Amino acid sequence: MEKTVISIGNDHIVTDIKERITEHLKEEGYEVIDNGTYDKLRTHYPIYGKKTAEKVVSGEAKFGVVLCGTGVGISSSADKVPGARVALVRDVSEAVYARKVLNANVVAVGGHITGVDLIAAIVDKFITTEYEKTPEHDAWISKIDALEGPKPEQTGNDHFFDEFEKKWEEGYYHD
Amino acid sequence: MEKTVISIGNDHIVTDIKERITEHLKEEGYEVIDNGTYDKLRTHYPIYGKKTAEKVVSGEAKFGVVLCGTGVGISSSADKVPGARVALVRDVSEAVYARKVLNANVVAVGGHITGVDLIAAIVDKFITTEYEKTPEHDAWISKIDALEGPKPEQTGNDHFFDEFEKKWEEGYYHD
Amino acid sequence: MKVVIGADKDGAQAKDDLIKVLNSEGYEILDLSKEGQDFVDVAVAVAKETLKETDNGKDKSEEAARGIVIDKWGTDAFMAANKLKYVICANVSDEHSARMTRRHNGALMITLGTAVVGPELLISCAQAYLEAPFDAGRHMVRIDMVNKMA
Amino acid sequence: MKVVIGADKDGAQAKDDLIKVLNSEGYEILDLSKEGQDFVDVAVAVAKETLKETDNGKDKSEEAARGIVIDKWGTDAFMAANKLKYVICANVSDEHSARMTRRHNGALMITLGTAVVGPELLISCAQAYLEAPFDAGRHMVRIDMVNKMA
Repeated sequence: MEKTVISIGNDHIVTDIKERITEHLKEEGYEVIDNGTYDKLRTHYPIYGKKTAEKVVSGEAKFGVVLCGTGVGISSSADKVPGARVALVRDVSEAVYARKVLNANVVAVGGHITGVDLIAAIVDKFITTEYEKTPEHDAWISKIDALEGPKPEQTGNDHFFDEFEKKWEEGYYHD
Repeated sequence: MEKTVISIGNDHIVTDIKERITEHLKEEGYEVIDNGTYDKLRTHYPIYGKKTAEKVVSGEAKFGVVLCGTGVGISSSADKVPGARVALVRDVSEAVYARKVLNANVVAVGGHITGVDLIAAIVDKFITTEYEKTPEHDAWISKIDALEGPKPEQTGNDHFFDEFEKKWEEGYYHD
Repeated sequence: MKVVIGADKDGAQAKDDLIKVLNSEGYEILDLSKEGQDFVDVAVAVAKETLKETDNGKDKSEEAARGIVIDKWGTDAFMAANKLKYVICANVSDEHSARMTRRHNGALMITLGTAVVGPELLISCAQAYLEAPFDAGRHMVRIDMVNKMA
Repeated sequence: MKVVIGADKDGAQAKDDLIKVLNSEGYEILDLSKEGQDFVDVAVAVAKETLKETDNGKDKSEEAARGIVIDKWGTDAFMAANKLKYVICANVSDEHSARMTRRHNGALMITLGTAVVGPELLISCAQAYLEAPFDAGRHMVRIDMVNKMA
C-alpha cells in the first residue's frame, strides 16, 4: 500500500519542533517530504511556505504542514500559493472544521505558541478528517479560489525570491 | 537590589522546556531556584510540584512555575501544598486574572500543550501583575484556604513520597 | 456514565448547551448548579459528589462518574477543587489536555472557563475528556503520591 | 488609530462588545458589517478597506489603520483574506501571537473565531494586536517576499 505523503516546512526558529512532528508522522506511517529549513541558520519563512504548499497543490503530497514561531508568516505565504487552502489553528476543533467545510489542504501551527503534543494532535486529526462535500461548502471554496490573482512566474519557480535573498546578503535589510 | 526569586519545577517530559524558561527568567533579571527534575529520566511530577510550591509558601521564592506535559499532574500536586494557590493556564489573560483576583502564587503551564514563547509571555505577566486587594477577593482566597485539610508530616518532608518510590523501584507499578 | 455538572452564573449558558449535547449522546447528567453559588461552591459541590460516586476517585473505569465545572475563568475553580483530598482536577482549554488528563492523571473532574474557551471548543474539550479511558499502569504511582497529600 | 472591523452573524455579539471597549480606549472604529455577509465577504471587505487606508499595507506606523474580522472560526476568514495581494492576515487565539504578528509580520489584519476564543480572551487578543508596534528591520525581507506573491 502506498503511504500518504505529507509535505512539511518551517523557518529556522522552529526546526527542532518540525523534527519532532516529522518523526511523529513517520512513526504513524506517513511519508514526509521535508522542504526545510533544516537547521537554525536565519532564513525566511516565505521560501518554505511556498515550497511546502506547492508540493500539495501539484499532487506530490496529500497535505501540508507549516510551522514558524507564531505560524502566521509561513501560513500567509503558503496561502498565497494558487490552490492552497491553509488553516492556521491552535486547536483540534478548528483543524477539523477547516477540513470538513473548506477542504483545507495545509495546516499551520505556531511552533512557539503551541506545544508539540498538541501540534501532533492537531496534525493527526487534520490529515484524517474527510472533506464533507455539500453545495454550500463547494460554493465557499469557489468563492475563496476566486480571490486568487494571476501568478505569472510564481508557481514552481525556485528563483522567485532570489532578488530579496540577494538584497539580504548585501545587508540591505537590518535591524 | 535583591533579585526576585522564582521557584521552578517540572517532570522529565519537559526538562528542555523548563531550561528555556529558566534561561529566559535569568535574562530578565530573576533569580531561579530550579527544583528539578534535571534530566529526562522517568520520574514523578508530585515530587517537583510539592518542592516548588513549598519554596514559595516558605518565602524562599516569591512565585512558582510548574510544568509537565499538560501541566495538570504537577499543578494538582502543587495546589495541595498548604498556602499554595496554583493557576493552570494556557493564556496570558487567565494568568492576569489569577494574580489580580486570587493572588495566585504558582503558575502552571503544559509544556507539551503551550509553546515556549507563549509560556514565557504567560510567566512574565504572571510575575509582574499585582494582587488587587478587595474584601471580595480576600473572601474568595479565605474560602479556598478553608478547603485545605490538615497536613501532618507533609510540609518540608523530603521523604513524604519515599514509600511510593520504593514500590516503583521494586516494579510494583508497570504498564 | 454519570456526569456531575455545575456552573456559576457566568457558565450557565455554556452548561445548558453542553448538557443538551451530552444528553443526546446518552450520558446521565446530574446538574448541581444552584442560584447564588460562586466558583468555590460549584467546584466543591461537583468534587464532593464525584468523589462519592467513584469511591473517592478510586473507580476510574470507563463507566465511572466524572465531574465538569463551568465558570468564567476555570482556573479559579481548579484552584479550589484541587485543595480537596483525592481530587485531581484539570483546568482545560484544549482537546489534547482534556483527553490526556483522563488517560494519564485519571482526572476526577475538569474545569472550563467561558472567558477564554469558546462554545464549540468547550464542547469538544468536554467530549474528549469523557470519551478518554484511564491508562493506569505507571501513572498510578503519581496518583498514589497526589492522593497521599491531604 | 482607525480600526476597520467586520463580523458575520456568528461574530456580531463579540464585535459589538469589542467596539464598546475600543471606543472607550479612543480608537476610531469603522464597522463594515452588513446583514447577509458570509465570512468571505467580511474578510474581503475588511482587507480591502484596510489596504486602502494603509497604501496597500505599506504604512505600518503606530497610527496606521488595522483590520479585525470576527466570525465563528477565524481560520476561514484568514484563508480568504490571505488570498489577496499585500494582505498579511493572522488568525489569532492567544495574546502573544496577537502582539508578535504585528511586531514581526506587520500583519494588516487579524481574524478571531468565537467558536474557540472566549469573550475576554478575544478582547485581550485584539488589544495586544492594536497596541503592538511594527519592528521592521530584518522582518521587512520576509514581508517583501510575501508581497511579491500575487
